[in-house]
Amino acid sequence: MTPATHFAEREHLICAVSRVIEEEKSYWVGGGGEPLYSILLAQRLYASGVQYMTEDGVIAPQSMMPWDPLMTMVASRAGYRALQWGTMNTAGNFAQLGYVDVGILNTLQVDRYGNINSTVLGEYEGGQGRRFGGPGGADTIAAQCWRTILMTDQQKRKFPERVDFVSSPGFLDGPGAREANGLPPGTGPWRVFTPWAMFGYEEQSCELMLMAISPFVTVDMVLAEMSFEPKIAPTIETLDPPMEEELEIIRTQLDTDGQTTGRGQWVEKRDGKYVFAETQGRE
Amino acid sequence: MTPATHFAEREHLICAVSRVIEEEKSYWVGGGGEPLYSILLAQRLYASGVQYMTEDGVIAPQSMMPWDPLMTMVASRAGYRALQWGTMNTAGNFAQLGYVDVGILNTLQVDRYGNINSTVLGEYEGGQGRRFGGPGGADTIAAQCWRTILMTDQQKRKFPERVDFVSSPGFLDGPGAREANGLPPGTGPWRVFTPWAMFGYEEQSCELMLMAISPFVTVDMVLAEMSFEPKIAPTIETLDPPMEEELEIIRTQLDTDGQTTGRGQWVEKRDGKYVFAETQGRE
Amino acid sequence: MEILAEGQGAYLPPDPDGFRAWVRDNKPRTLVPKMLNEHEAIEKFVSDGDYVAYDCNYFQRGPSSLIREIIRQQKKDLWVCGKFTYVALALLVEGGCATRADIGFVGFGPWLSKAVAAGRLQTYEYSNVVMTYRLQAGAQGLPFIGVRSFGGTEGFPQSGAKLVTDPFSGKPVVLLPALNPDVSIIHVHQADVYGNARVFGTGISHVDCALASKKVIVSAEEIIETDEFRRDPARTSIPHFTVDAVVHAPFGAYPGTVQGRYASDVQHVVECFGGTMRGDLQPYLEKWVYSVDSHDEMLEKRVGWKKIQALQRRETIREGYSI
Amino acid sequence: MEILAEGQGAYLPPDPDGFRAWVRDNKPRTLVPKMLNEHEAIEKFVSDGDYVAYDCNYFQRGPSSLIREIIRQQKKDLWVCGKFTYVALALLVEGGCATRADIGFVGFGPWLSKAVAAGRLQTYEYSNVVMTYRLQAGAQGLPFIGVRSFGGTEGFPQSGAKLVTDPFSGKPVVLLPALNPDVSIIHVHQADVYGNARVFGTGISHVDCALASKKVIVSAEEIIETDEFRRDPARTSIPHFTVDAVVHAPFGAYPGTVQGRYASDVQHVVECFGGTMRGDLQPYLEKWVYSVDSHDEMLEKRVGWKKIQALQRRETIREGYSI
Repeated sequence: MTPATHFAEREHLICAVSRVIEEEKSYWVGGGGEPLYSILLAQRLYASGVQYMTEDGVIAPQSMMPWDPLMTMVASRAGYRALQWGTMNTAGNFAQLGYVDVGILNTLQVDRYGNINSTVLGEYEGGQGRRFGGPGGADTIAAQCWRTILMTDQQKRKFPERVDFVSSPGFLDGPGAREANGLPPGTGPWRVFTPWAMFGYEEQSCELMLMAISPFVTVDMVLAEMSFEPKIAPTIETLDPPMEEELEIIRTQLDTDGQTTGRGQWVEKRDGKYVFAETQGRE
Repeated sequence: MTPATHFAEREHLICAVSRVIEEEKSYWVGGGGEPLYSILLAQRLYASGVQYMTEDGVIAPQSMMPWDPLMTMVASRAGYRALQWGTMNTAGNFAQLGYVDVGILNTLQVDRYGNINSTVLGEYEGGQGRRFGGPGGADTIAAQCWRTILMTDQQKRKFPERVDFVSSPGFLDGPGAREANGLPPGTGPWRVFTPWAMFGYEEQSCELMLMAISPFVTVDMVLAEMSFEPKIAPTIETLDPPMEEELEIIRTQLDTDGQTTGRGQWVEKRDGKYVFAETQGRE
Repeated sequence: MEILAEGQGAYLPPDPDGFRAWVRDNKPRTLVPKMLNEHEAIEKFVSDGDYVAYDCNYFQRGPSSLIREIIRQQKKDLWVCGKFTYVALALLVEGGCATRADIGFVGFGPWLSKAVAAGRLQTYEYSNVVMTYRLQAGAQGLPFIGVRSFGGTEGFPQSGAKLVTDPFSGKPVVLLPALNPDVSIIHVHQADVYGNARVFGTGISHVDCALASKKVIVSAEEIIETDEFRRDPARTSIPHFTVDAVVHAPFGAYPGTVQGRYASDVQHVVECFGGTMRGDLQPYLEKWVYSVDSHDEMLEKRVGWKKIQALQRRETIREGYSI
Repeated sequence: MEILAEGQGAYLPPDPDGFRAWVRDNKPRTLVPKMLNEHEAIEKFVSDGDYVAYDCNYFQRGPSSLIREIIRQQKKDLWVCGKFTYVALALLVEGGCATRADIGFVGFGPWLSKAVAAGRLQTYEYSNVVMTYRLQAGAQGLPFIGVRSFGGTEGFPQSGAKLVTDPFSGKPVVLLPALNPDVSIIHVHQADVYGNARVFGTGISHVDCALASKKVIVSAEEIIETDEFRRDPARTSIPHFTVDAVVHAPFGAYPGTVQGRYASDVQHVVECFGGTMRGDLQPYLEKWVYSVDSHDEMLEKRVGWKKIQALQRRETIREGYSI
């Protein structure tokens, strides 16, 4: 495969997540956007047999491409040639039974313990915060899938010390808190991906840990875009840039008009280095 | 319709029950035998639109006639042209929601409070009693249908003061006991039919009450075949004998070889009175 | 079975006995014709103050024509089951109909922040599956059901859930109160005049909605013979006796899609979604709801035959969406 | 949430966390071929001491060939989920395989009284729906589920149920322990080699059995292509990842019926049922189980082509039993 020389940081994000998707694991993904694009990309390049389900009880579909931004859940092209169709409780039950290995989610905010906010920025009480749509399926995904992968932007306000509202559980207050609140043991946050970095969690403390950065940023740049200091892995890896073959699929099949991936900054290879681009957008 | 002059007492039983079946009520019946024959007979003569369900989640079938004794539940002829097919929990849920007005059941024993035994004759503890198959669906029917109709034989051992084992609930120990044990209020035993008599329950005491007798027995004969003295209604009605039109249906469509209805005693009209017959069996 | 923690949010109290009594007294068991037009159905079966559930949403096989009719009739003080919904709640709030919502997922945007800040909308916090579990318990006639999620979230204190000690294992487990909405509205592919109904493809909680609700309005793309149901009884999603009204509503999910029948209207979706993001839905409501008398008039005057044909043409998949 | 009363019967303790760990470690998520013959499937996936569930029964779309194979392999000390069953438990007890049963409904007769009196069979008392509710809870990964029946019976003290105070209403309600069998065996109309399976018509608890059980063996009248499932995903009863072994077993429910495929063998049913009523099933087991090596040999030597044809001929209804 050929490393790309001009791409959106959100394209890079999708590519990075697609490479940690494993054929032999099962996934629960949202009905559209980056989490879905990541697994669809993985299916096409890295894990052709990988199976995913969506919140409306679509089990292992062969979605019809190209993807249409309005082709969300409960739509024929999204559920096409699935192995089974059910309802939301079909999905919920499989996750609760332990059949779903990995959930992939977007989030508004994520904190030191991997807690997820999709409800409010600012104060919930009093009603003066900026309200969002609520956890949706994320609470179940975050509670019951064995692992969760979060996707978000690398911005200070997205990484607060404590999220403004725990809509869906990370490690809550730390070790043991999930189990004390009735959640199944052995589950929890696994990775957080941003366009700039990949985080994991330190096993003992359950705290967010920087593991890798993108080739167009430094560790300091990443840390500057967080409101707390995460743990740092002994070795910080550098993520591969997107490959041309990946971008081709994203641009022709997944996000054909760039509605999702076109936003944010673009990156280019200049003088042998990946740097933020002067030209934004697809050629 | 023409009153019959020679019939089995069990045929009479089925006819008597069929006449209390109401078109606008819903029923849960066992998959074969007298309870089912009663509603099938009612469908053909008295309540053509009446709908019933069976334990395997068959909702409102148009069963294919003639009935075959092996055509029990989970068989194509029994579930033919139903409005819905589900599972046992489909049936259980509808009953638990209050959608099923009347359950019709056979029982091994019934006592003063309408409790039902289908588990053991004799002592349960120690394992020396004579064991039967257990409640099956009867526990749910007896607990959750608004009313239940029991069918049994008029025999002393079938009407003990207290059943040897409460497999399915009647009024348990009397007023309030069902509710105290988590059963829905406003439900409970409604009628007991034997070939000889029809019983109801006295509302205040929840005790079995003799309401009507068959034209070929006396009240004393009925009481002699009970191990306890039931309440007696102020007026004891006499049940109509079977009609020829009813017997025709039973014999040609429901129990064609007399396997169920042929047992027991036969009755004939002699000198203007219904008496036990000298000739047993169909001509 | 110790209660370890409990939410303080208001919730429709589970009352399985009351629900049973309602069913006993109000639901005919036999095949009774129930065809009404959308106006009659909403007028008769949606009351001010009702707890309302709908399945899917305004863009995805939802009862969109009935939602518009609720707004047109200016129903008041509705409490909305906000599972897997999106702009429908926005429309109901901005139309002055909804004042409370149990939130699984609802469309966000300035309309929501403004409505909450102004006290026009009171929210209680759950999640989508937590809400569909509550409906399942309601559809089984149970007072509650357990769930292995939701504990430890900050939605929990704003809900009706309780964290208790499982009396079998001694471990903590969350209990959810069953939900029996006053009314649910469900859009289906096919129904007969008695209310037997079929949904093809996936859904969110349509069967449980019908079983759990005191009043049920079904809108259907097609009205078919009862005998059609008898030919394939496993395909009956909702049995007649749970249903109170059947509305024949071709394109009833418009501007949303109905799988195997028609695609969603992208232009309309953008217009509607844009209103929620601008926090100004009145022009949308004026154009699509208030200024037309009915769904049929809206289709004729605002959508037109050409677009209807185009939406049907765009939906090209049939597998799994018929018998 | 006070415990008002609790049964004293032994029961398989609910362990949702243990079940999840089993699923994590033992159930492949991808399409893995799982075809085994009946001997291999039972040898590999039924162990002495297992809690065994089957759906339907020996006369009604049950996994009759697999039940006979369990007896042929002389599995020991099985604990049987006795919901909606009949002679199958009798055969398993008289074959020396089953020593415990949770009773919903089982075939009665002298064999049962004798086995209980002699201590060869220990029974615990439930009802059919109470057992299918227990399986539903197991199939949802929950530790328990409520039910509005069973309280006040004399089965209750012989069970694992508890009567508790509903923390929402303050009223008493029965809680049932979830049931996650070690193994379930299910006979279906169609399966693919990976375990995706379809049952047509009604059933008792086949889907919940598959989801609730640690090990699942499916026997199928027909093996079909996976793409057939993809053409009508709503018809998939059981998804592949819950299944451990697929056995191709035409006439696998014999002597019982499979709806839309073949009728039950009346003569055989009478012979088998007669054995239970006489309390002597050894001649039956000798003829139909021990003296043949396999289901195929039984069909060939004991049933014969002429009868097989006749049983197919007698089943004339097709509506609802195919796609």
